[in-house]
Amino acid sequence: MVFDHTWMIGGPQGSGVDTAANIFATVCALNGYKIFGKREYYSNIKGEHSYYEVRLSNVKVNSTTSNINTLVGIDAETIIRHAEDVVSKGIIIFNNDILKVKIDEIKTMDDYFNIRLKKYLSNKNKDFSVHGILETAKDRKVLLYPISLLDILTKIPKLTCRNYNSYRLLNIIYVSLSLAIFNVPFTSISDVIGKIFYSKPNVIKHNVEISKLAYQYAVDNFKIISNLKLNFKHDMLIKGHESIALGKIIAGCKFQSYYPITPATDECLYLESKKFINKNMVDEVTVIQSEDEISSICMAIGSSLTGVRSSTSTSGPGFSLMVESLGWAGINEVPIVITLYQRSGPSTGLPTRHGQEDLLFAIHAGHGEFSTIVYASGSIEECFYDAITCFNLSEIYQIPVIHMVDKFLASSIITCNKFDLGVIKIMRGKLLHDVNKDFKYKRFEITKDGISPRSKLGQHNGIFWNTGDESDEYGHITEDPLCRIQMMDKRISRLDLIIKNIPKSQQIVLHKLNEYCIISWGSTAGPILDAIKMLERINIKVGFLQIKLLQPFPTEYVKSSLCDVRIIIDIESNKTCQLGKLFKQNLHRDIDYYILKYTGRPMTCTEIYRSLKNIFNKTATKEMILTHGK
Amino acid sequence: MVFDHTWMIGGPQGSGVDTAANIFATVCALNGYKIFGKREYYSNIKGEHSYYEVRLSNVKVNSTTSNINTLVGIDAETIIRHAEDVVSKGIIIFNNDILKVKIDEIKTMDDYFNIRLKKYLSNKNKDFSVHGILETAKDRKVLLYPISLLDILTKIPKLTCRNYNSYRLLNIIYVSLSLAIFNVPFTSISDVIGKIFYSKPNVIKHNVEISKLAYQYAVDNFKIISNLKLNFKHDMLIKGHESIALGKIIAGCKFQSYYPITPATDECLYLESKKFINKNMVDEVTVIQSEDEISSICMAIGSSLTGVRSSTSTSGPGFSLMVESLGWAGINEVPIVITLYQRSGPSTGLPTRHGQEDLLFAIHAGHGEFSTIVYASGSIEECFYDAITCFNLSEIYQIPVIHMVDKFLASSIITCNKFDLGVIKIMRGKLLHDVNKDFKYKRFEITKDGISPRSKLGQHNGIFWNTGDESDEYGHITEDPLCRIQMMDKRISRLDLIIKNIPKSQQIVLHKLNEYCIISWGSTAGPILDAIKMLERINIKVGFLQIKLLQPFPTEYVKSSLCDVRIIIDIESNKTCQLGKLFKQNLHRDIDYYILKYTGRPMTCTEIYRSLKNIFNKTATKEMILTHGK
Amino acid sequence: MVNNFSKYRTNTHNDWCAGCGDFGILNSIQMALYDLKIKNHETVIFSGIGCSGKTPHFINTYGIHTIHGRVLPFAQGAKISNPKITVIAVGGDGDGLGIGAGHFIAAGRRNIDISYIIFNNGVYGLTKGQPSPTLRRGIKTKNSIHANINCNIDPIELAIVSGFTFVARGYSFDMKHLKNLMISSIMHKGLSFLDVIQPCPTYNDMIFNENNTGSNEHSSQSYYKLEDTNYDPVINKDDDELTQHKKLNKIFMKSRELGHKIPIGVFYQNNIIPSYHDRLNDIMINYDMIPPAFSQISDQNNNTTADISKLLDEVSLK
Amino acid sequence: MVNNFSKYRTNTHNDWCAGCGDFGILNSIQMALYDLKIKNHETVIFSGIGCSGKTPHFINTYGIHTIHGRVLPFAQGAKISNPKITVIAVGGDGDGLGIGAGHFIAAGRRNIDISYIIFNNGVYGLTKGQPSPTLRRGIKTKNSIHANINCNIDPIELAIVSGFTFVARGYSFDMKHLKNLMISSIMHKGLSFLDVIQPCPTYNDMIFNENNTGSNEHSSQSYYKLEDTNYDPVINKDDDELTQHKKLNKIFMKSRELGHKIPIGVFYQNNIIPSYHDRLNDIMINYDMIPPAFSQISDQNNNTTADISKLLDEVSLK
Ligand SMILES: Cc1ncc(C[n+]2csc(CCOP(=O)(O)OP(=O)(O)O)c2C)c(N)n1
Ligand SMILES: Cc1ncc(C[n+]2csc(CCOP(=O)(O)OP(=O)(O)O)c2C)c(N)n1
Ligand code: SF4
Ligand code: SF4
Ligand SMILES: [Mg+2]
Ligand SMILES: [Mg+2]
Repeated sequence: MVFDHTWMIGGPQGSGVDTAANIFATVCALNGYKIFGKREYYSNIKGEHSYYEVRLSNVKVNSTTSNINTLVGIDAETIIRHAEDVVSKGIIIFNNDILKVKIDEIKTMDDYFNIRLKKYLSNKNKDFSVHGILETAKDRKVLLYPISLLDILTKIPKLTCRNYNSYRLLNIIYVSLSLAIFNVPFTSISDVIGKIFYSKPNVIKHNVEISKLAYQYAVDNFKIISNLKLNFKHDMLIKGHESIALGKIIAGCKFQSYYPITPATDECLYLESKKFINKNMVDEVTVIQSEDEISSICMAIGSSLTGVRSSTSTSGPGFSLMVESLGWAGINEVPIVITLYQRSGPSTGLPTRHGQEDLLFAIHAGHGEFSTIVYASGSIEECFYDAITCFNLSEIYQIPVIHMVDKFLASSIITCNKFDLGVIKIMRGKLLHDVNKDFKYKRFEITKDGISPRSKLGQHNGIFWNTGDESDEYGHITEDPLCRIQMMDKRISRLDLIIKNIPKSQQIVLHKLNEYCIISWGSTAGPILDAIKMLERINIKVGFLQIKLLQPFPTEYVKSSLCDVRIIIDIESNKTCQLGKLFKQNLHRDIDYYILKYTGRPMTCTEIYRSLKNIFNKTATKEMILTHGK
Repeated sequence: MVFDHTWMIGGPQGSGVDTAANIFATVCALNGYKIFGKREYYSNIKGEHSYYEVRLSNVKVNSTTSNINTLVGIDAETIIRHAEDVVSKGIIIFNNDILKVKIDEIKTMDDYFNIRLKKYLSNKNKDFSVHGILETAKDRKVLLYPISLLDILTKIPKLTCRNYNSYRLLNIIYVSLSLAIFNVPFTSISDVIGKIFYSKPNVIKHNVEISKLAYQYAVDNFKIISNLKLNFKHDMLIKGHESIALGKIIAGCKFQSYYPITPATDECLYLESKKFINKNMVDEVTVIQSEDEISSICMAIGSSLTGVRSSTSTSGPGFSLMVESLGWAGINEVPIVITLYQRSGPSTGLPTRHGQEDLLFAIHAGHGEFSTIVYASGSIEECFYDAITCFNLSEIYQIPVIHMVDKFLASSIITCNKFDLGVIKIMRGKLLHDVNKDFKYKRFEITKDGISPRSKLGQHNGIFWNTGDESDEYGHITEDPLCRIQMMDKRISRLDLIIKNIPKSQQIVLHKLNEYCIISWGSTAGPILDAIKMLERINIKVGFLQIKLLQPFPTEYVKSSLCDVRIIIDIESNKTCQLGKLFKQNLHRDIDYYILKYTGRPMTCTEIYRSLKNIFNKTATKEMILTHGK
Repeated sequence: MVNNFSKYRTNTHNDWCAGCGDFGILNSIQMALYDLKIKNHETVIFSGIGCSGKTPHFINTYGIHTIHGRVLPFAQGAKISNPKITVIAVGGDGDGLGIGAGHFIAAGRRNIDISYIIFNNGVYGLTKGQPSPTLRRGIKTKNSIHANINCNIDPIELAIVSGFTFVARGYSFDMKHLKNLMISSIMHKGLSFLDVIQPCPTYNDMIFNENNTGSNEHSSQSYYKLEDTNYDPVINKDDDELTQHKKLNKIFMKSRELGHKIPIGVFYQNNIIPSYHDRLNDIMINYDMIPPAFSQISDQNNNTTADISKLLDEVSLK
Repeated sequence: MVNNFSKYRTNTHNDWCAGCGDFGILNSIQMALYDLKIKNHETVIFSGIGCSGKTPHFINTYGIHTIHGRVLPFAQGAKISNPKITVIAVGGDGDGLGIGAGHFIAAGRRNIDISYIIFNNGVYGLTKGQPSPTLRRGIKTKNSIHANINCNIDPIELAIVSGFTFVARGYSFDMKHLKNLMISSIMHKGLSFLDVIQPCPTYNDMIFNENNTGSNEHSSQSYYKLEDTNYDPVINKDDDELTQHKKLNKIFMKSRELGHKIPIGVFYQNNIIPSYHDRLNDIMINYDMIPPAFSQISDQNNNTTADISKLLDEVSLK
């Protein structure tokens, strides 16, 4: 039997929601659950509503659902916003204090939300109050677990460490209460607390004490949800931004420049803080915080010219600033990897929210015509391997690579197998480690395959010139029209080479094929895969083609894969069906249905499942716009 | 009978090639010839080869050909580079001094060119020398008109104005020689000289004297080419950048920011230098040279917020820097016009050369999804009217408009009718001149047509907020998912409105329809139209659909226009068939032939004519790459 | 006093952290507007991106929250086009002196009549506390992995070198003083710069720590007021070249003063350098009379009012 | 002398205008490289866009002609990655102080061991003579419609304020002097700045006109050499804080000196502020020993040499 339980904790930004969820997820993973977790937060430092969903299962899960099984509210706002999503027989854990809170007085709630809520409650004949909300939940057979924080807090021995943020207390309490109802052994909680605060023994002690009190409180007062004894042994519990960073390290990336921007910063800080081993020496990535994103990409290019694998990470606004320099890298055939963490645009948009809105921009970024690779990862695990692939492609084809990821991937967490380092190769293409001194070296030599041997700054006999102008084989400026054609052809021709040479499995993941087939790209693969599984349970089969190589577009391979497919369904987190456009451009074939979402919240498998079911039931419209999420 | 004569003058940058050609064109135009002129030059201030073609005809011409009828070489390099293109019975005018010049010693010649030239000459069994080149010309029955500059110069009375650049002397001499063989009255030459140097009487006197000497020299020594007496009365002889500037002035553009960049600067300097009349007051455009293109667009946006029609002009590299701010204008529904003078990319590319390489970039410019209009002009006349259209569209739809022009349009010259000011309307859409104080003004009010009344900074009762974040109707930040959908829908929905409301004739110019039909955009329309006329003369008929509105794409209108078309031929000045991609994306229909050019030199009608003929003769390949031009 | 300036407030929820210095700056702006009796609709607050960037949403005037680092170009475009509006530009130190530093210098060269306020907290607040260009080398902020590797730049010096004609420093918790600086800066005809020391309790509370008092009240003791000394920041119309030069040398020295107390107040005010408005008016015939925003461009029939006949003559063949 | 440094020359045709000051700078660079006996392949010349931007194509070392305004970021990325190469960055005044001004300031804060040379001609040469940020207000260059509307910034002052640790000015036609400045700037461990007055006969020959001589020879009389005076530009390791401060005040005053003769030579040299290299080495364990360009990333079987087992432990469930 499939166990599938979504636990959500919410509270104001800065109240430790993140830490709580991490403890919860780690403890559950240690106890054998498969995990998928996801974080949502405002563009704010302290006070706005944030929440974290952790989905537990005994089968692999790759997304969140639209439902909550256990809702934990650090504050009233969490209950107000999310109670509606708690399923029948689900649980709401809250401090009974919040019954006093007046919704109108919560400054962080959007007017829009309040208006909708009022309507919702009045339709149900309930008060516009926390009480009214909890009543509707109760009507739906949701179990209410009010707690008396005071009761627990008064039992806590005098605070041992001064200045200890009291919110942090609350999150430990809530997470311990929750874990108790999952019947996990207390030792696994105290172990994780010990691991997280390993450098602060006082904090550990204190937290463990509190945790124990809360755990006991739950054992005494609440019913147990799950008695599952799971024997899975997961290797890792990892977040997307960590996965990418680890991929970069393995790939041999030695230089990363960046300018702070959500959600790319986390990866950079990770890289900056980690030391690892290279030939028995402690090694690090040189991470440079630059003055802006223009500088970030230019520094990365400068670094690459010295033969270093270099990279920069950013999101939309930063990428917008990089496109001029991207063209320079293009014309000079410089390998660099730009990790593009998409978020909701346009402009500043919803800066801490998810989106897949930059595909066509990435493909066409920069004036003039030059080659780039645009490559998209669909899961946290893929992020690791793809980061390495991106560096290899970049050096083999001497081409900038844009690695498309997004906020959803960056800040989600998943249990998975240990990365398989055995399959990884470092392919440096035509990088020269020494240069034949008998020939005058030509950086842009015309060769049969259109790719020239690559020297690097500082190398003996390998002197070259680069310029943003059109150039001759040495890299000196030329305006000769026929040389121009030669050089343009040389640069653009590698797109064909790429399609020809990249293993098909790296171009597309052909999850399934069927008369009805989904096409998608990037992180939306997660909820799609889960939705497909849900459909299988009701005996509906649907195919899924996840396109990873988006530029150059693997037209022939897609075409041949889809030749027997009758209905094509494009699923993307954007409004303008960007993959759909690319598909139509290359296949000259229309798309039958679109499932789109652009609220800044990732799709849930539930939403996709329902939309797909509508397609099969012939109740679907051509475009289905998803809205779930707070 | 059609008279069609291409006169070309060439010489080092800084030698007055431009002035000479302007005098030549003006005098010929005054004598009734229809003119099309085009300038080519290196990215250099002094010394590199530049040339100017002026095509004269008795019917309208919109492009240059691949042939030269009269070649005038201020220096040897001009002869070396262009003699090959002079037609049988054409003329080469040169100073006999140049016979002494050794080709290998000309530093400004590309190695590539020399290698090709050597091969060409040795194939013809000629010396690699000016002499050898002239011999091959002679073999082709080209008439050689060597002159003795010394003979003419010695006749010149003592120079009256000191420091007078001697090159300027040469160009006056060459242009006067040329005009003499066209049998134009000398008075029309002296009139034009008088007009050009109107502020410097000494210079006029001196130039007229020299001109007279040269004129007489030609009358004495050369045969007359044309005795045409043409009665056309052209209204104007105008360049593309002037046409756009005048359009902006008429449109009421009052603010233009820019950062110097070829080929956009000329328009800005024109705007800055001109004064005109508004309500009997001398009026001007406020033109600001900013510190970079980011600042240019931001200043233009800031200006627009005050209710001013504002604009910035740039080319590829500058536009690349603007895309982040473009998104801000998009999300805030700010009307601005960006005039994008395309040139050859990528990166710095061929910065003084032509290209149509920025279409897909312009359409997808900027992260996230927002609406823009991308509008392309196909001729110098269109530039004027379209500039005005762009401002109207921008204000009506509260949307940034990218007006695509290019180097070819910017620096070409044409004879045409006076602009028809009667057809012009200034449409400001929902701009408010006063605001009803009884309602709280909402800048982003949800309205039926998706467009909100627009206040402006400083206006009473019209206070609003703007932010790059997603916002509510007032313009305050919101992260509410449903409000987000409303706002995204509002902004994107206007693309449909635009397609619905813009007159079809402003979307597409349906020049002709036929079983074989060309699609194209922008300035390539000129040589296409001329090529079609040439084909008509041999009884081949081909249709031509010039797409002006490229974003939003007028899919239905294009589709219905082409429904009976069997063969579609895409003609563009780029390598990657950008319009073709757009076409396929929207029509799901393949393109049969591509005629492309990406040498930085505009297409000639001759090249297109030949390629089209090949299509009809079934000797064409799917992609034909054009190469003409030095 | 609380309600005096309520007409400059909006109902928008303010989500800055408790104790953030930004509150003091916000209040000072509102108080200055109130004191100056500037009409709401004739004022525009432009901002960059960052915690500080949210400021305009809390002020009941036109409010333009732009993009990261570009607040000055936006503000200048608006002010040139409509010289009648009072333009205040605000933003973070990262915004103005990191990504936006190029615009800072260019703005100085123009001297457009705008007041620019930098919320100087030494960190990139909204992206969680990375060092900003004003943070001194060697200082480790709360959220960073190691001590700051870059040297800082001094906004006051940079502003003077760039050509700002009014340069002052304030402290966000000394609101009365700050308000007065704002009033002077708004009154000044030309480009004003206000460097406001703004503690960020979340990521960079070093200003408090320096005195180890932990309280805002006391930390204002780390400052002294220039106006309480006999320092003369003003360069006057009647100062000859040599006097100007000498004064400027002193001003520079002041901006680089050593010592445990930080000077706040006006460092520099130049009344000689003409504003951009005057300069434009020198080269344009009617800029002052009909600046862009006041030009009428069409008549009631939507016909253009521009008359280009003279320009058409130039390209006409006659 | 002509042939001494020919090994630093390429055959690329140089298309600068006759009489352009750029020639003097180009020659000085080549002479300096020759004098320093720096190996061709261990030198990289980075450049921006402009007439000046073409420089690397004429020098037989690695030459990276980047994009407009970004020469410093490119150069810094390369130098951080391979500290062994000698990095010279060159570019126009528009390039470095207009569009690139933000990078100029940021580079100063880092103090990476690079020599940066600005070809200061007061105009945007390659786009035909628009005023650049160093052109004084009121000056009308040959190709402009009206006198320059913006004030200029002084590169020397800006460099000092930004944190450059070696700041000097040269004159393009005094090549011997300029060569020596270049040698010192290359030898200096840290970020050097050379402001080179570079007449542009085509668009801005004011430097000649000022003396009304019309000849290069004579115009060098408008300059005097700081080393010929008793001016002390150096801040030494053993200078205490107060001495440093006093010296810096004098240096500032020198950079702002009034007078008819323009000082050339070294304005400022700071031997105390650590280079970025040293700073990186402080926070990274082996930066000096294995900087990025010398890290081996794979073995002969193309396997990675990075060992992330400790990092994997952190995310492992055990
Ligand atoms: C182009 C771009 N890059 C990066 C960001 C991300 N970003 C948002 S706020 C911020 C820094 C804000 O720091 P500061 O300007 O000092 O303002 P504060 O938050 O401290 O008030 C950054 C880098 C962005 N919005 N745009
Ligand atoms: C982003 C961008 N904007 C504009 C240009 C056009 N451009 C080419 S050279 C140049 C100015 C060069 O002036 P400067 O840097 O002073 O160099 P100089 O030619 O005087 O040596 C400009 C603006 C460009 N290449 N890139
Ligand atoms: S992070 Fe700092 S600057 Fe931002 S609101 Fe909080 S205290 Fe203020
Ligand atoms: S334009 Fe000026 S800077 Fe450029 S090459 Fe000519 S003289 Fe030199
Ligand atoms: Mg800050
Ligand atoms: Mg310059």
